[in-house]
Order: sequence, then structure tokens, then C-alpha cells
Amino acid sequence: MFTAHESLRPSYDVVIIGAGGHGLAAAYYLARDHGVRNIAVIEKGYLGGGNTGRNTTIIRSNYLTPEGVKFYDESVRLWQDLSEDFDLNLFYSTRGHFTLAHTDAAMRTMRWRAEVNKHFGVKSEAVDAAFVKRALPMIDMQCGGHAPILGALFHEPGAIARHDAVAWGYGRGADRRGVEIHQRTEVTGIRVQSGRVVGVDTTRGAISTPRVLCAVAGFTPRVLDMVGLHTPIYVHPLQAMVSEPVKPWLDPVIVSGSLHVYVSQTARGELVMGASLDPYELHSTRSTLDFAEGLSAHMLDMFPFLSEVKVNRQWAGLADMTPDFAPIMGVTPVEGFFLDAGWGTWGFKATPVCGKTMSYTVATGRNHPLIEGFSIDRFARYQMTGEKGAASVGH
Amino acid sequence: MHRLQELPGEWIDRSVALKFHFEGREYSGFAGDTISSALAATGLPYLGRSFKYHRPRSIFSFADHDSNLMFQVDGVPNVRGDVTPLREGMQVTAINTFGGLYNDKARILDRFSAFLPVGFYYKAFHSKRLFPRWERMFRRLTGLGTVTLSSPRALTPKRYGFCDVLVIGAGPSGICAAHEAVQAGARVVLVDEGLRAGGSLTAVDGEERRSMSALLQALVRSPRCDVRTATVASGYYADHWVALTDAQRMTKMRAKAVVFATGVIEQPAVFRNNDLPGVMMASGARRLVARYRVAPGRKIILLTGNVEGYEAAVELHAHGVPVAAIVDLRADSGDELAVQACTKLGVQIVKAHVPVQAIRGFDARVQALDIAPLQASGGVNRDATRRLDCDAVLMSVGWAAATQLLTQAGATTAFSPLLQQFLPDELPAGIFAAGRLNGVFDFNSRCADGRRAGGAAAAYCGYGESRLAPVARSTRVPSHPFAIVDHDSAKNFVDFDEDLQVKDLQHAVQEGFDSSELMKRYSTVGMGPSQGKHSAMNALRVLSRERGMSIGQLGLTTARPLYHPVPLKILAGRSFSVERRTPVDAQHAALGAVWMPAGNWRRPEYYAVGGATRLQSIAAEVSTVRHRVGLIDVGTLGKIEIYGPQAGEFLDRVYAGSFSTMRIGMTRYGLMLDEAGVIIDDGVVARLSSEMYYFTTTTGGSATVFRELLRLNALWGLDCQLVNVTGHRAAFNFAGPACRAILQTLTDIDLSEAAFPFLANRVGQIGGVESRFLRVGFVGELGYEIHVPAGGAVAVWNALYAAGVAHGLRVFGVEAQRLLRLEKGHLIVGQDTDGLTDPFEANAQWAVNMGKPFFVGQRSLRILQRRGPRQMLVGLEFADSARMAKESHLLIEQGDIAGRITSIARSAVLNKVIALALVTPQRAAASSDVQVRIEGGEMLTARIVPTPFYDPKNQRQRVEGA
Amino acid sequence: MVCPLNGPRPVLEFAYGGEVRTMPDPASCSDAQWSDYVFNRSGSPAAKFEWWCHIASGFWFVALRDTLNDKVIATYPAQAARERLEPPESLP
Amino acid sequence: MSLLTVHRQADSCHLGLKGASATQWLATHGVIAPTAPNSWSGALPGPGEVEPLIVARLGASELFLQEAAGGHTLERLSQALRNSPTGVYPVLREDTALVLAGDGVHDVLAQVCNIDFGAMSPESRVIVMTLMIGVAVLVAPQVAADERYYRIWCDPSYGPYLGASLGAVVVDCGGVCTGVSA
Repeated sequence: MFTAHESLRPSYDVVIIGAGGHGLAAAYYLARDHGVRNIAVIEKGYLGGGNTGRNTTIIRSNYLTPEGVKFYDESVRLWQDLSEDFDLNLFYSTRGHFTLAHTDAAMRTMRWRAEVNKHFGVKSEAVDAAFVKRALPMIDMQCGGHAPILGALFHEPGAIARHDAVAWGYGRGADRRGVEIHQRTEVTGIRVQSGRVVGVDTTRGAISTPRVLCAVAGFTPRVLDMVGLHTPIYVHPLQAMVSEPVKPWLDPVIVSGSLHVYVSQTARGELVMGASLDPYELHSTRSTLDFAEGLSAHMLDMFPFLSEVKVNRQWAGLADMTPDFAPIMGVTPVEGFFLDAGWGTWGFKATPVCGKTMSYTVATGRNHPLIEGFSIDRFARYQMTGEKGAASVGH
Repeated sequence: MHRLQELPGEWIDRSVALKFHFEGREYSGFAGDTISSALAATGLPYLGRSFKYHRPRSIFSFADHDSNLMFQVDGVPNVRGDVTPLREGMQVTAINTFGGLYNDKARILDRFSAFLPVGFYYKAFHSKRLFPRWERMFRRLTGLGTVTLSSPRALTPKRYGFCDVLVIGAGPSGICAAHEAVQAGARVVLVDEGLRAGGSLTAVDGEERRSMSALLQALVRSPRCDVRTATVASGYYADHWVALTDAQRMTKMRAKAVVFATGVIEQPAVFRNNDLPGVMMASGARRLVARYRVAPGRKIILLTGNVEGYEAAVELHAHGVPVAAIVDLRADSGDELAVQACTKLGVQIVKAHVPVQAIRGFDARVQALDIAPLQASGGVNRDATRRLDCDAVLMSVGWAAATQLLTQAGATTAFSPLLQQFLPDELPAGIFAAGRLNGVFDFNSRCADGRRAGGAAAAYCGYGESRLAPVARSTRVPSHPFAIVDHDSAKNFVDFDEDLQVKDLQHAVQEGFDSSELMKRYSTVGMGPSQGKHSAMNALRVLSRERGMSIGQLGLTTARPLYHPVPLKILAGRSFSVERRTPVDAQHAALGAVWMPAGNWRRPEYYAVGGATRLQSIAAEVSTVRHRVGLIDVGTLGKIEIYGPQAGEFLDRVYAGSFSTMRIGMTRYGLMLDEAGVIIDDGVVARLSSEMYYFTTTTGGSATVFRELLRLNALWGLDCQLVNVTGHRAAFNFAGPACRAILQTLTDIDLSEAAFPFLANRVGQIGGVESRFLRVGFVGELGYEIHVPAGGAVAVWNALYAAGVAHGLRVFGVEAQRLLRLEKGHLIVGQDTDGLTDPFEANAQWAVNMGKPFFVGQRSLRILQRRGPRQMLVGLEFADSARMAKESHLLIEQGDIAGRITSIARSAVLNKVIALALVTPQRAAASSDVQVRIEGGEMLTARIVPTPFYDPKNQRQRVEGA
Repeated sequence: MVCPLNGPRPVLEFAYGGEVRTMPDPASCSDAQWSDYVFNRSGSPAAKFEWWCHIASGFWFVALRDTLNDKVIATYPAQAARERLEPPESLP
Repeated sequence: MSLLTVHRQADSCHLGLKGASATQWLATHGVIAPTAPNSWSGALPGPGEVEPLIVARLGASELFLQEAAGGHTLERLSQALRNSPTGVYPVLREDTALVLAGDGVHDVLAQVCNIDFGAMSPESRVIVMTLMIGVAVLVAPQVAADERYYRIWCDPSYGPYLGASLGAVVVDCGGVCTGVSA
């Protein structure tokens, strides 16, 4: 599926740091749509081994801000064609997505999101408790008495996909178009002269290049240090766990902000479960017992009949967060250095549109119109993109 | 398989027969049986089906990872037969069958398996149009057991545990480690996942077992040692925090040091049809025979590559289970004594042969094994293949170290080519490894290694000194490196959970998934319920062979918790859910409160009285406040006291307004910002004396705001002290035109307008209870917030209620209060503001004093002032009062979003629908009309109007007379 | 985590208060300096001085913690946040 | 053998003090506070008996006093506090007070609190500020007639929850509760 390259070339037109979904997607579209072929994707671990392989695979576009909704809606549109584009089954599965509301404040937020979504043609509805009960007759509407379900945001296009396959699909597509993917190669420095990127140092030698795209999720601050850029990005672990396979009983994706749970059932029959971010900065993908305990308790609040179902495995990823819960994308004050970061807990669903918009931005040197709300200078201008309300636990 | 004669030491009690059902038919086992052992004794040809190809499977490892022998038991899915005790009346069925175990319609998948290589699913069915249909089919086939949607929630107790030394694994090394640590004086917990301690020894009678039993008895008797069997160390977490789980509960054990004596896990040989029922691990067979007295067959071939194979044959013979032949992969084993012992027993021994394939009999079980000579070059001479009849094949070809927990603890491992095993390399502080895990294989060495590790662990905890020398690692090779045999027709399984064959892994490598992690992800090897315990090592051997790299270079994939899967109920425990109540909670209930959650609190949303509807009740409550008098419990507000010479200075810094200059006995609204200038909280601040203020925060923000204030106080080091009295003080709002007259009958404070004006505060008593009175106007009527110690709250509430009832008092809830404040245009932080709203946008600049030297958010406000508002909070009046918008409905202008309703209600007193909305600054001008889109896309017209809607001149607060 | 007041406690007993940072003088700093202080963070892993609060006692203190591996290197009383913080000579 | 119980003491009085002069002020009123942080002093009564007065130091500078019904010390101190002595700040303490005693007390504690009380010497007279099933509590291990028992105080708004939850665990462990609903 991938070509192994013996060595790095001395120079590339574009160097992409990070062979996760975002980096590979950008490489793929740069090669396919912008005719840039002399690209190296540098990955310190293995392909898709970061957050692409660690996320809970939820895809949706029911965001809160117009910027967010338009952006993710384009992503969902792209997602639907990817399997055919790649000739690779991503198991892109439209399941419907419920964000449960347990308080009247949450109901207000759901309606807000629904109204903004509908305004931009995205299928979302604020639905009442009776609707939830009809769609999910097995759920305990009282959630153990702790958090009665008052209603939900129902997002019909909500989907899941086989996460690893996304990286493989983009990787293979890029590979076939001549992009070089160098795994187990770590970027150790980025050379900047007179405010311009001129090259990249790696553990396998130096490269000269005029353009560098950084798409490294939780490692973003470390790469930014190499070019001296300051951003608000902070890194917290995000944990998840998965059950043993059981026969499918749960069709849609369920999210509860109050209970800090999101869950879907995979094509293998496993329940993939997650909760909110760990509460403090850490750059280690360790698992905690507290997480497994809390999430299990809240799962049983909603689905008491899962008491005997076993949790198979825990893991974690590193989420690069921003204060307004919107990404930081596009050109930066360092000429030739492009950033695709701040994805926090929702980067997977944006993979295709990030590839599209970042490839455009890298190829033209101008921010794609869809990412203008996500520019790096919005904080200094006090022009934040308030996506926080949609993302309390909104993966 | 069949049950053998009784033997002393067996684990079953033949005097107690247990009846159970399997696949609808009744069978009988004995007390002490596991589900698998009881089923094996029935002689049924096979007991389960595989996940993907639905191939018949039976007992394989008998070590808590027989994932093809998971059952549906009394409605519970995925119950592991090899470790679950049999109970009378159990209803057991195989999982993942369509039409029953022996008539599974899905078994046809096995025939198609040649067409279903790994990655197949990625390469097919991906037409956008057809995928949903394929997917429906997949979802029918997928999964294992079935969840019973009606089964109730199980609550289990969890507990915390503490010890000096935790020893994981109660085999010889673990027992010796625990004993040594106890001797040194440490508090020790010794756990083992087996039903009984002893590890691999439990199958063997003899001197070794007797000596271990003696030590174990000493440990059980010791007050310093806690021996727990049937207890799995399910995960290692930071700081020696280990989840110990058993069938009933989890103990979260905090140890000062941990000894890992987790041993090794027997690994299968990989050859065609190595999954046939009747092919199993030799160690599993030993346990099956010695403990449960079930013979694996009558004509047994033992496939070996180590001395343990010969030992197994001798032991089985002693238990009345003769082995017909031993096939040794090695030409020269060096185990001459063991070979002689077997020869003496009449066992046929074939050396330097590999298994080529197992032959399937009519009953789906193994009926013969084809073997072929292994040449010195490493090749297999298939032309010399010969067939040995049999009804069981036992495999003893190698082991994988159970390093999963050890690596979770941060230890590194290195592959030993000599032992063909990963061995502990660098161990973090307080982590010790011993026994076979540590590469020490013979009995005496394991004991010595255990003592060494136990002593060192105790010393680490401060008991004695670490004095025992390291034990030399084994020089005998326990694992055979070449136990993987290719076959053109495949079906040589590496992963029995996922039905992965050698070619699947080769295929993954060819596709470019050529590292341990990538191969795992692409092929899903090791991702099934057994988590790679029998597959990871062999998968690595395949990868190593394909890539021409050493196993050490490739390395194992990261082993994450949990070690064995753990039920959600065990992790969840009792699931406590914190709830706060105000002191008059019972009074609310008696008055008909309908509750709503407010953070951790419960608050009356309204009071259901006399069959009135929700809306009627709220309307009546509102009306009573407007016309007579109402009483609401506002005790959930955060309540903070601040004392000290610099208390005023502190408040000046944390609030946007000025408080150091406020007169004693006065009260003022306070707006709290974050460093970015965004509104995060509000409340009222009352100055009670020159050095003491009392202030409130929002209900939702009370804990976080107080904590942040403590931090700021610690940072600034001002001479003041903060006290959170939120729960210690109750608070009521007593409001309405009649409130002053009523209240005056209860207190000696002069409530007259002159003596106690609007926004003043006073301290007095109600019925002997010290009470703080704050004259505030959140609901827009003459009113008093009355703050009293929690202990006196019921008395004061009752007094207010009793005095008011004669004047038509009603208690009112959160909904009525929301409407009342909306009529006054008072914002609610978090509802009428969002995560970016600054005071200018919220029309609250009156609460900001930019002239102060400093307050949190001030510097950002200077920037925001220049930036200008991005939205404005405005009042709206709707022309049409019949149809109503809802909160969060959008304002639309020329097809664009121009704003959003944040609060809306039908006001009876104003006889119209009023709202607050955040709108774009261009739309914020008063008296202009806007369009609001409501349900169904319909547009309503509203007019932007100044606030307050009600009593704009605040005349209701200037009521004279008592 | 070892609380200077309450001794060693499980990390769940503590609330994280972010990195200890020095506020620029609001009167004299530029808008750019101010917004840099308000928003930007040193997000890379390092031994950092951080605010931590023992929840049950409301006790704030400063901890020097390596955010790469979660090891707490040292703790200090809250007053340290007002002083110039230097990491100890030798870091583990 | 003694029965496992959790009991809510509804009739005791509490007083809190903060401020630089609090210890000294207390001394002038005849009450000596312990000097070590997170420790308490007072007479050692049995679990069923009333204790005259417990004086606890929370952290370095805060003081917490509990007096059983019938005592007059706290009333006297409260009166004196009305004169607003300099550097002494009264802290309203309306805590819910619980007493956990009997066989299996450590088993109950192990289910609700991540502190190794069993390893703590009751003679050390410590006050532990910790979280118990999510609620901030003060815990004082005490001993009488060789039996451990524990005083637990929490914010009164959490009292019903903590009492009921502890009660449920106690009942589960074969004990009884008085003054709380399990």
C-alpha cells in the first residue's frame, strides 16, 4: 500500500510534518488537485499512529458558529465520497447522532445549534424527551435518577468510520501520486531565515524546502517552539475505552454533556466510549482508572443493562486545545510555515476538509475562505470564534 | 473428552451434582467445575464457534483467554467458560451462532474464508449506494454475545486498599516474594487470578507443591498478609495504583512497591487446522486433568519443543491419561532424563518433526496429525509427511512472558534470543519482577528469585535491607523459535479470537503495514477479547520473518489496560452521585415543589398546587409577587464572606465595580470578568462593616468562583481572608408590595424607606435567628434577601411563610423568578451572555469602573472598547402575542443570522411577549423591527425596545411607609 | 501529589490552576503584550510551575511538575508565585 | 464486638475562627487550640458519650470547635465575638456531624474514602481534610476502649447525601444508622 523510501531527498516543494489523517489528506489533495508532487510527509512514529488511530471516529457537522457549521458540513460532504475516491472501504456509516440534554440550559444550547445548523442546510433538530424515548427505547430516561433526559439535538447525518482506514486511504492515494511518506523520522528543527522557512532538520538528515505544513495534533507546541510562534494551544490527554464485541443493539451515536459520555457501536460490535478531557496538561498517553470508573458509572446511568458487559481496553490521545474550542489554521507570521492545529477533540471529523483547505492554502499561500475564522491572529485581535458551547463533550 | 476416576486433590466435589442446560439440553456437572470443564466432560465434540468463520472450537488454553468459549449464561453475554464456576440451573448457550451451535447457518462463512482475506472488507462493498445494504448484513453477523436490554443495573461495592508490597501472581516466585516481604515486616497483598494459589504448580503433586502449600498457609495465617485468589490485577496505573478485580468488586490498591510474578502464558504452535477441537495447550490439558479430571482424549499426541512437554506427558500418565506419541520439534533436546522417563512409559517419541496439518474428523474434531521432518537447514521435508492418528493434540512449544502489566508500570523489556522471550530490562523505582516472567524457569531458582524480589520490595518500603543476590536466568530454552508452519491451504491460525491466519499477517506486511503497530491495526491481530495473549508473540514472529528483522528490533505493541476485560458494573461500583440540598428542602416538598436540577442542587422549578398546570402555577406565582408577596429559596447562590483591612481592595480587583469606597450598610451589584474581559459571574456585594463584606455568586459558579478567589488571594497576598458559607447559610428572597409590612412584624429592624433604603443592608433577627437583610430588586418589586445560618433556616422560612399566608403569600420557584427578572431586563450570566460576551455587549458598563487602577479583565476591556461590540444584548417586544418564539431562535435579516433570543416569556403584567436577545450591533438600535424565525421557518416580527420592560423608573422600589 | 499542607494525596483531591505566569504591567504594556499574556501558553512539555489546589481544604500551592511524564518534582507555598521562580539545580 | 453504626449528631454546636489573632484570642477566653496544623485537642470520650469540646486546627490558621449539647463555651465565645475583636474573624460553621463506629468501620471508610485510616495512629490526633464520595469532609480518627471511631464533618448542604450514602454502605456491611436515612 505504501512505498518505503530508503532516504530523504535534499529538497522538497512541501514538507508536511505528521502522517496522520490531516497531514496525509493535505498531501493527497496537494498532489491530486494542485499538482504539487514533490512532497515529503515526515512522521516520527508510524502512519496514523497518533490521534487518527486513537479517536472515537465520530463524524458530524452540528456545530454552533456559522464558521464551524459551514466548515464541518463541507467535511461531511467530502466524507461521503471518500470510500469511492480511495477505492477503499472506510466503513463510513451514517448512524444519526444524539446529543442528550439533561438541563434546560442544555436544551437552549441544543436549539441554538439546531437553528444555526438548519440555517446552513445542515440537518439538525432539537427534539423532546418523547422523541428520544421513541428512537432509543432502551435508554433510562432518568439516567439513574441523576440527570433526567429533557431532550436532545438530533443530527441525522452523524456518522462513524473506520479511523485507521482514513489514514491508509489518504496515504495510499498520496503515495500513488508520488508523495513520499517517511515514517520513523522525527523533525528536530525547522530552519527559518529572515522570517521565511528554508528547511527542516530530521533524524535522517536535513531537507531544504520553502513550505512546511505542521499537522501534528498534540505535538503542535513542540513544533511551534522550533519556529518561535506563540499560540494559546494547550495539550490535555483525552481518554477512551472499548468493550468486548456484543451483537449490535445501538444504532446511533449518543453523546451526553452532563454525564460526560459519548458512545457508538462499531461494525465489529464493540462499544467505543469516551468522556471529557483530562483536567490538566500532560503529554503522555497513559490511561487512568478514574476515567474508566467514571465513564463506566455514567454509561450505566444511561444503559443499566450493560452492567455485565466487559471493557476490553483503554487508551488515550493528546488533544491540542484552544480557548475558543475552534482550530488554528492557515498561514502564520512565519512565511512558508502553515499550521493545521488546535483540533482538540474533533479533528478526525474534519480530516477531509482540512486536507482540502490546507492544500489550497499551502498551494496558494492564501487562507482558504472556509478557514478564515480560524486564523492564528484572531486572539490578538480579540476576534474569537465561540465554538465552546457546542463542544462541552461534543466529539 | 471424558471424565476420569476420582483422584485425591481434584477440585470437583463429586457428591454435589449440578444440573445445567447447554444449547437447550440438560447436562450435569459437579460442584467445583467450571462451565468449560463440565461441558468438556459431556463428550460434546465442540463447544463454541469462532468469531469470523464460525469454525467449531473447543477448549484451547483453559487460562482465561479461551475467547471462542465465551457463552451466553442466564442472559449475560461473553461469559468465559474456562474460569466461570458452574452453578445449578445455569442456562448456557454458545454465542454468535445463527440457529444454534450445532446447526449454525453462518458456518458457511468458513467455506468462503479463502475469499475473505484480511483487509477484504476495506476493499469491497464501498459503493456509496450499496454500502448501507452491506452494512446491515455485517451488523447482523457481527458481535459476540447478546445484551439483554431488560437486565437491571448491578451495583457493586468498590473499595480502596493500601499495602506496602503488592505481589501479583501466586506461583512459586510470587509466594516466595510475599513470604520474604512479610518476614521483613511489610504489609503484603498477594493476588492471583486463579481460583486457587499455586500457579502452574497446582496441577502437580509432589514435594514442590507441598513446600509451597506450607509457605502459602503461613501467609494466609499472617496478619500482615492478605492472600486473594480469583483476583485479577486488571490494570496498573500511576504511582503503584493497581485495580484488583474479582467477581464481586474492585479494590483500588495503592501499594508502595509491586512485585510482578505474573509468569508466562503458553503459546500455540501455528500449523494448518491448529484450531480443531482437540488441539489445545499442554498446560491447559494438565489443569483440565489434574483439577477437573477430564481427559483431553484417548489417543493423545503431544507436540513439544521444550522440557515441559515431556514433564506434561509424565504427569498426564500419572493421572491416568497416557500420551501415545511425542513429536519434538527439536533434533537434540538436551532433555535426556525427561525423554528416558517418557520412553519408559511407552511413549513413542518422534524428534525433529513439525506438524504440517491436523486432520478433521467426521465430528469436526481432530482425528490425525500430519508431521514432516524438519531439516537442519530449517526447511520442512513435506515429501516425508506421515500421518499419526489421534483424538487430541497437546502443544508445548513455548511461552510468552506476561509483561502486559509490567510495561504499563513503565518497565522496558528486551527480547532474549536465547530464551525466545521478552525479559524485564529497566524497572522503575518500586517495581520488581520475579520468576518465569524474569526468565527464571526451574523451581528452585524461581523461589530464590521470588525471595530476592520480595526482600528488595520490602526494603524499598523501609523494611530491612535488600540483601539477596540476583538469580541467574535460565539457560535452557523454554520456547521454540520455529513453531510456525506455512501451508498452502492456510487455516494455520495465529489469532483465534479474530480467525487470523499466517497469510493474513503476511498480506498485511506486503500491503505496507510492516510495523508491529500497523500490522496490528490492519489485521486486528490481538484486538479481540484475549488481547493478544496467545497471538501477539506469534504475530511478531511472522512479522520478524517477513521483514527479516529481529523480534527485538520490532518490539511488542503497547499493552494497555485492562489485562482481562472487566465488566462495567465492577468499574462503576455503587456510582455515588453528589447532591446538595438547602435546609428547607423538606418544606419545598411539602408545598408541592416540582424539582429541577441546578448544578448539584435540586431547586423547585415551581410549586404544583391544586391541580393547576405548570404554566398556570408559574403565572400564579408571578402574579402573587407582583401584587402581594412571594417567597423564594435562593440558598443555592454562592455566599462568601471576606474579612480584613484589604477586603475592599480585594473586591475592587476581582469585580469590575468599586467596593472599597462603598458605605457600610450598602449593597451593590458586582460583575466578575476573566482576564479576556468576558463576563463570568455576577452577584451582590454587601458591606457589613469596615473590614467585612458579604457577597453572592451565581449558583452554578459558586465552587469555581470561590476557588479562583482563593487563588487570587494567595497570589496577591492581600491582608484579607475568604470564607465560603454557601452551605452554612440559607437565603430567601421575600418580595412583593406587601413584603415590608409583613416583615416588619417579624423583626425589630426599622424597615422604613428612610431607615432602610433600596440597596441597603442590615443585620437583625427573625425569631431569635441572626439574619442579614439585603434590599435588592432582582424580581422588580420591593424585596429583601434574608440570609440566615442554616440551622435557623427552617424557623425563619416558617415564620415568613406563616406571616405571609394571611396576606396571600405564595412560594415561587425558579421559573417564576426567571420571568420576573426578565420583565426587569436583568440578565442571567450564561443564559443571556455566552462564552465571549463582554460588559459593553451586555449593556452592563454601568457596573464597570474603568477608572480604578486595576481589576481582572480591565486591560482587555480597553482593547475591547476599541474593538467595539460584536453583539449587543437588547430587549425585544413581539407584536403578535399568539405565537411565540423560543429561546435560541434566530433573528434573520436578509437571509443572514442577525442575532439570537436568549430569554423569552409571555408577560402577564405587560400583556405581551418580551425577550432579551443578542444581536449584531447594526441591529441594536432601539425601535427598529426585526424578524425572528420560529419553528417551521415562520417569521415573527419583534421590535427592539429599551429595558427594563417593567417599571423602567424603578418606582416599585421607592414605596414609602412600612 | 504531595500537598504541602495535607501530605501525599491522590491527584483526584486536587484542582489544576494552570501554569504560574507573570502578568505584564497593564498600565505600561502594549496590547500585543497583553493579549500574548491573556491567551498564549507555553504548551510544550517541560517542568513547569503550576497552581494546584487541594480541594477539600481550599489550599493553593505551587507545584513544579514535568508535564511530559506527570512527575511532581517539588512543591512550594503559594507565596512562591509572587517571586521569581527558578527550577532546582538538578532536575530528575 | 460492637455494632457498626453511623450516627448523625444533630445537637452539637460548632464555631469557626480565622485571622491572625484567633489562637491568642481563644486563649484569653480559656480555650487552648492545638499548635500543629491539621490536628485537634480535647477530651476523649467514648463513641456514645458526649465530648465537652473539640478544638481543631485546620491547616495552619483556621480553627474549628465543636461542643456537645449542654456546653456553654461556644455560646460564651460567640457573645465575645460580637465585640469584633481585631484580627479574629468568625466563620459560620453549621456542619453536619457524623460519627462512624463499630466493627467494620475501616471497611466502610475504604468504600468511600481514599485515605489509609487503618494505618493512622489515633493518638496522633490528626484532622484529615479529604474528599469522601465527592464531598469535602473533615475526619477525626478517635479511639475509646481500644475501638476506633471516626468523626466526620461536612457542609450541611451535603449532609443528607453524605449521611444517606454512608448509611447505605453501613447497612450493606451489616450495621445500622441513626439520625440519617439510608
